[in-house]
Amino acid sequence: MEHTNTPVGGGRISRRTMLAGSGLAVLSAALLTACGPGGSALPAASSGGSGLVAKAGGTLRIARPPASKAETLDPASSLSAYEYLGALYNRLVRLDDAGTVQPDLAESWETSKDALTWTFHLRRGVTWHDGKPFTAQDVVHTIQHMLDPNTKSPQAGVLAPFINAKAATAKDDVTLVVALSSPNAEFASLMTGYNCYIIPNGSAATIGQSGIGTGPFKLASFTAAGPGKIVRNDAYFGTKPKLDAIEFSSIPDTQARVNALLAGQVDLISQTNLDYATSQTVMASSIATVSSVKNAQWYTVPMLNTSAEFKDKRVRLALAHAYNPKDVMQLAVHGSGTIARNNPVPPTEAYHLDYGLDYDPEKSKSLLKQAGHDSTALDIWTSTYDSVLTPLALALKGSVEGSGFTLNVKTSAADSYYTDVWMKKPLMTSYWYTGRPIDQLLNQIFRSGSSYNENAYANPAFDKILDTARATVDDAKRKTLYQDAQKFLMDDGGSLTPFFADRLVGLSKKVAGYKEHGFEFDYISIGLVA
Amino acid sequence: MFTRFVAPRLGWAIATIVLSTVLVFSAMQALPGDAATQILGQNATPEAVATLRRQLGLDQAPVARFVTWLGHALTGNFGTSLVSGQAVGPEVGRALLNTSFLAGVTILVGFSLAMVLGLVAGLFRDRWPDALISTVALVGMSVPEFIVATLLVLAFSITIPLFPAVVVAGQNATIGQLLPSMPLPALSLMFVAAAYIIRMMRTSVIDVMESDFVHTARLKGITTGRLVIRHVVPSAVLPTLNVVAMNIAWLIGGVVVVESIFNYPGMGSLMIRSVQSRDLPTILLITVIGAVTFVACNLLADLAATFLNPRLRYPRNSK
Amino acid sequence: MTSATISTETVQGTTGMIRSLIRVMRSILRSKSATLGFVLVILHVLLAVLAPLIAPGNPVKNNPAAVLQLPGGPFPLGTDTLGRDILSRTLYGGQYALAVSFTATALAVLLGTIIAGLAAYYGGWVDQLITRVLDSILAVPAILAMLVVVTVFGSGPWVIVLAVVIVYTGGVTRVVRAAAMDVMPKDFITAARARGEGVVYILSREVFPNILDVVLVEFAMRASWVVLLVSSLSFLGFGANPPTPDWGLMVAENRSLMAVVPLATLAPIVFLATLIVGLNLAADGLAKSLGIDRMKEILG
Amino acid sequence: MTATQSEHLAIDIQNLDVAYMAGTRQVNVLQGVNLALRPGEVLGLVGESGSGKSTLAGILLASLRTSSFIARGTVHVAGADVFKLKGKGLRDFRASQVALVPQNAGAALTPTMRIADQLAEAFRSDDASTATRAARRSRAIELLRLVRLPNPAAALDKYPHQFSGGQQQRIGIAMALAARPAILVLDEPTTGLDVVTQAAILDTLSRLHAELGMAMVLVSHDLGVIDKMCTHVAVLRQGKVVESGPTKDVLAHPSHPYTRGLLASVPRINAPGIPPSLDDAVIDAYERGETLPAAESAVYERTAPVGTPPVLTVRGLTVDYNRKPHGAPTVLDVDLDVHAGEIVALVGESGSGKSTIANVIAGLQGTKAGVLTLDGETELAATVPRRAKAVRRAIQIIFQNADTSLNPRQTVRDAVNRPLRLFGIRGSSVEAALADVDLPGSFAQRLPGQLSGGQRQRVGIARAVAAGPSLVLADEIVSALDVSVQSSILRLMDRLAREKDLGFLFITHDLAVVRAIADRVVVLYLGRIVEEGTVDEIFGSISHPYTRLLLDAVIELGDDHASAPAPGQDEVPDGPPEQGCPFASRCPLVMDVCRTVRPPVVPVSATHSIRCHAPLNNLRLDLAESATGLV
Repeated sequence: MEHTNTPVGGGRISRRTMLAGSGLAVLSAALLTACGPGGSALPAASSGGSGLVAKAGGTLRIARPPASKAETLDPASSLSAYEYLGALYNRLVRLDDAGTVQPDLAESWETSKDALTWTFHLRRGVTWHDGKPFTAQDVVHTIQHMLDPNTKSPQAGVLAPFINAKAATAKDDVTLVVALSSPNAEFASLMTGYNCYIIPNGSAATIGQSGIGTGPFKLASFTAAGPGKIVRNDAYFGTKPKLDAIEFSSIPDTQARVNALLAGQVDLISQTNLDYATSQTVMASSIATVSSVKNAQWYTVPMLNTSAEFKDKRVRLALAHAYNPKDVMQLAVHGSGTIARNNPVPPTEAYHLDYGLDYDPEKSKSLLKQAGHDSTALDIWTSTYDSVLTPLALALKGSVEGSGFTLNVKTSAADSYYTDVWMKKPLMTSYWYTGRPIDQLLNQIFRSGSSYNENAYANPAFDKILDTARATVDDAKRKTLYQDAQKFLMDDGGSLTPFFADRLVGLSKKVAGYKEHGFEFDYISIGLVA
Repeated sequence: MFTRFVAPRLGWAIATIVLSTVLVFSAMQALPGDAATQILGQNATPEAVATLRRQLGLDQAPVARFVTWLGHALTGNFGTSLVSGQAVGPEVGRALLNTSFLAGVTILVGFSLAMVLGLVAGLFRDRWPDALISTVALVGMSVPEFIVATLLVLAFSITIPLFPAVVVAGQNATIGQLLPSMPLPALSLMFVAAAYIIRMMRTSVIDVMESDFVHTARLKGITTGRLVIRHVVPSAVLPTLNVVAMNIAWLIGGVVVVESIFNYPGMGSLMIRSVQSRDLPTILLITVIGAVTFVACNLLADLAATFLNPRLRYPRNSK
Repeated sequence: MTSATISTETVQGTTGMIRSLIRVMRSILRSKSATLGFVLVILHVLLAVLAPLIAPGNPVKNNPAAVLQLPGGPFPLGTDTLGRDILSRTLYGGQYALAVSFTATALAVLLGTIIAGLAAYYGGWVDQLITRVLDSILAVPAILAMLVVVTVFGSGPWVIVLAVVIVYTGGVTRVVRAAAMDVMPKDFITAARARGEGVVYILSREVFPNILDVVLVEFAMRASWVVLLVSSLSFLGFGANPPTPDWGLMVAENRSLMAVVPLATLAPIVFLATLIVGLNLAADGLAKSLGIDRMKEILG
Repeated sequence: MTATQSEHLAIDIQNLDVAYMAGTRQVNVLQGVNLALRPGEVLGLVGESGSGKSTLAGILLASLRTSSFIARGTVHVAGADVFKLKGKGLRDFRASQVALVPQNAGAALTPTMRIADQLAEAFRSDDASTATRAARRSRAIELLRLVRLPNPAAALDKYPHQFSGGQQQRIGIAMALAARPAILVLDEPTTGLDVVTQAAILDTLSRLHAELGMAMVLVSHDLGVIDKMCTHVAVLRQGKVVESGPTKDVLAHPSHPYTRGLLASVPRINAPGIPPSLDDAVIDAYERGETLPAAESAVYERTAPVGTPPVLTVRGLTVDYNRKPHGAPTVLDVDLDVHAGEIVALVGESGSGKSTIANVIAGLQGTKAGVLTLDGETELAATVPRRAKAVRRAIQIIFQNADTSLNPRQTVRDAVNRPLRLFGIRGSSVEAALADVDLPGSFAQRLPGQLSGGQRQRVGIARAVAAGPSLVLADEIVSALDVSVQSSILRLMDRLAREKDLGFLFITHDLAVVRAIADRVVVLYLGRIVEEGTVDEIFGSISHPYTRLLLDAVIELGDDHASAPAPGQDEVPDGPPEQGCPFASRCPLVMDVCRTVRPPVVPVSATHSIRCHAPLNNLRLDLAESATGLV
């Protein structure tokens, strides 16, 4: 299975099910559950994973979803092997689960008043896996590599507007200075992206295979779309990981991954949001369980603003008011999530604004009337790409009945969904991982002309707010600006987001200390139960 | 022998293979998007696509591309994967090897068993052994593979953990690594394929049992054992060979369902991945292999029939 | 020959066909297994057609208030994850599978029969050519062909029909051609040729009536495969669009809800299985009562 | 008769009923059959198809068609009550006491086993003389020599299909003899073989009987064969033995009208004319104890038309299938005339190319050279599509096998009506056409399956005649029919020829039939004409050696059965020689010139010509015999 889109880059980790594969899921899951006790209680696990403490040592086996034959260990690449990155490399800074920026290779950083010049003070005594010392030059090289057009890094799109290849300079071995071409007070947070892992100076050409980083694990073996292994890095500067090693195997078919877990062949299924029913199956088993990552999945229904159907703001708003989110969330994910009120920023996010467009059939009807339709019939596209997309579409279809809207569900092959439907069909279901820095979220997905702008939303006024926000160094002021942006976006009918869903992760009962949020996976504390 | 059987058919065989690749190639041209768009995905800005297309040589005319491909293919060079940028030969070779291994086990164990069952069913026509075997065959024909495979996983790797549920070792797994996880996929394939072999064997056994020469032989007062082994089986096996051949072709040509259920690194999985990434060179090579197998299996079936059937082996010294 | 004669011939041709059909039907009733098979199939057809009358509820109506209900009360078989009545969906479920499968099979068999007839009639290089082209289609792994067709044209009933026709016509042609080849040398064909009859007359009046039995068996047999295939496809996300009630789709939708509402998966499976077994039995019995060797049919 | 007596009887069958159940009704295949046969005697079972004679033969090996069963009576063979035998007892009985020579050895020999193995299987396990492999081999060779199979040693390692029909039959006989059975059962052993081969095989059989002296049961529909081979005969009709006794008595003084009818209906080569056909009504009446006068009792002698115009003239016809790159043409330089109302017989063994010629005339087979002219004016285009409707109408075909000549899915009406409509024939109707062939109009509604063989053949004729042709190609149209039906069809042919001035090209291998119906005869060998003349001339005293061979090979009721072809003469070469006389390889009078030079056409009379190098005198019957010692 290839990533037809740059999944992680889009924050959408490809879980394409193959033509035959996808379906196969079918019975197995069914029958598997049949054998277990079952029951429809929601997963009890919290984002803290099983409360147990991990023992030192042991090897964890992780099953990975379909990967491209062309996948690489180069963090900047759109085809980077996501699971390896956090274990092999470090970034300058990382995000904690509250969405605030934390030190990593940079111990501290500051920005000038005009938010144009950033200075990072780097950690001392850090060595690469090959023993060489870590210096500011490495970071300079990394940034140049990231911005190099040939790298085709998704992060380049995020950074390019305000930074160029020459922007970063090493003041000394432990001091990095970045001069932005336009002010950005959120620069630090934008360096938390998982494409921003730091690679050794001059390694651009080789990093894809060598995987030499500063991280808690060293590369033992790696095959694209195949099995691989990493072992503990005893020279790691931070807390040493519990595990001796992690073995990765690539299992394209979702159901096969689940089977592997249930058969005790793997300990954890990464990047796989189990659908409600499968989670039931897993929980029914004696050796595996389910852990849920709160609000990790952002389910959204892009309305192509450039399309005849949605070029009128009132129609977009009408649709946003036409459905009952409670019903939709209940039907689509059995209530395991948080109603979003069409706000693309999750409530757990520090910059979240408690505002939204709520269910209001009358308002919807009148808006539609003003737009000049008594009723309108639309096709809503979906796919087996993600297990929630189709239920979501069906739930919406049902929920808008009686309003002015009639939705006809159309399915597309999973493999061509993000090439033939996404950004092409007026109305479709889509999803992202949450955990992006607010600035990246709003710029990447809603700014005019961004390559991820799936609503084709374009409003200079909105872009203006974002620019001002970036230029605003005062945190409090900046926060209100980003919140204004959210409100503006919603009132402009820029986003249709019914709910954020918890990600249901299947893992073995032998696993302890599992923690995950956004794009952050805790490789340090995860281990096997004593 | 060669001139009379192989040579003339070989020409047709090659024609058939080339024709099939033409069909697939032209069909692929109709696919929405191409390797470039698939690789770039959401980064597929027009410029990016254009550059990548040029890099991949996708900008030339289809016909030209096919001709060049054919030219190289004939010299054994099947090009490089549009996705991984590596020669497709080795990768497909691996997949073929793994698939053949699975197929081999299935054929050796399953098909021979099926023939015996078919023989028994035919000999005990319309009595309980026949009823039993035929029913099994009927079920085998009526139940989709994925149900069979899923049931097996449920039973023998999850409820009773006897065998692995999936193959965790990847493409380059050694036979040693594959062997432990072989039983379940092989069983699933046997169940489906055996059904037809059983039925074919049964039918032809019944035919032969009703033939004059079996009647005459019986009237010679020979024992049933000898009757079956010397007089019935040799003639009964002949038509069955074709069904066997078809099934072998099917086993090699990509048993997608079973392979994906067990995450088996074979042709089927590779095929799907390649179609989805529009990796034309890989697809074409897979097609070639599929076609070659199909043609070769039928050819071999004919030859085997020839070998087993004196009528063809020793043509009457006349027209 | 003049169009007038052609038309009268075809008329006569059909009367001949009808006569043979009656004969066939008689012979079927003589065979237990065939009768059982046909009863199953007819039953399924009736259920599918009468679903609107007998189904207790609306098969596509979501009901957030009654999600995943266990059997009982207004929902004899319970409800699915969107609160839809499983019994209603199952009863409606045959419509898509039956309609698509039978259209596809009919087309494949019709096309195959005509091609086969022409191949057998003209023989020589025409026959060679047809055989070769079909062989090359057969030589492409069926699943690959399917994949490509479905990826090219997307989902939807007609795409499935097309895919099936592409994948199965070759096989049908092989079989029917073999049967036609047996008839061609018969003296009554020679007589017709010597009279200077045209291809239309010879095929429609002399050949087809005599291979009708083979064609019928072929139809029943392929149908069983096609139903299987079509259901698998729509359960893989091609073919039926949700919320269309369709067995394959239902299995896909409710695959892992066994623990919660087992019947949501079991009911469609049982319906599907009985239909396929029915078709298989019908084909078997038909073949037996017509004295056709069904396995050899598969070979062609 | 008591069990003790049955001890020293080879076969002792007492009031035997064999039946099968049709629903709840019991249908008797055999009824009240009583037969006894002493060791060394030869019993002939004669009867027409469906008379139960083959069932009876099977009984002797304790073999019944599944679904049929012994309803009454006992069967003792070689002292054993065969239907009491089970398992090993039955196997030993079959392995030692009684052996069967099946009708079609081609199908009866296992295709996948070498001759040696099949023979070895048949040896008795208790027989010390075949204990060792070497011994078995030599015994096998001995057997094959016994049945006069050429080159026995080599034959052992061959497979059945590598032999000609006649040779396969010989092997079948050898296999039956392998166990030195007390009783040999032969089921139509020579049906489907050419006359010459048949004669040779029968000759071998009677020699074998003389040497080994086992009891034999010979099933045949051919009274000539019975007369030649059997000491005793039993005549079967509808499952009953209507008459039995010593062959000479029964054939000389038949007491039952069926036997009489049967004997009367056999055409003879030494007596011209169409014999009366057997009238079932008379026999059924006799069975009921009444008497009816036979419809036709006299032999009918046909007279050839004189001075009628030619409907077909063939000149220099040559056909080459190009099977072999440089083989001689299948048909070479054939000239042929058929006049209105004339019946011309084209005679030859299988492979003589007679059907090829018919196909060419019908436009179904291309030619290499030659001119075909219809009604003396229109030259025939090579193939049907290029022939005018009128031409296609003028030439019609009647086929040998009535079963395949009619479309089983079409009613008689459809079949007969088609030519009427296609050729737009006015003033005729299906009923009229059926009336022409003595079938009631009511038959129009029937499907072929609902007709008897004879009736089907009549419909076939009706379909041909309905088109109002001037020439009819009749390909072996009576050879598949029972002799009783034969003559009625022959009479029909004659009547149509006279009333409708139809020219018939009558293709056949059966000389007796030729004698009965033909006006002129063309003898064909390997696609070359060897002799032609009026029927009397062909059957007269001067003949081509090949014609002579055919005539001698015919086994005629009541002749001395002395002559038989010399060993090897029954083997037809695979194809015509590149040069010289096609018959050279088998000709008793062969000279060196025959192998190199094409024989000249020697006119014997204005109408009679022979193609042979030998001087006419050597071809005269009396001289020829002394010269060649064919006796």
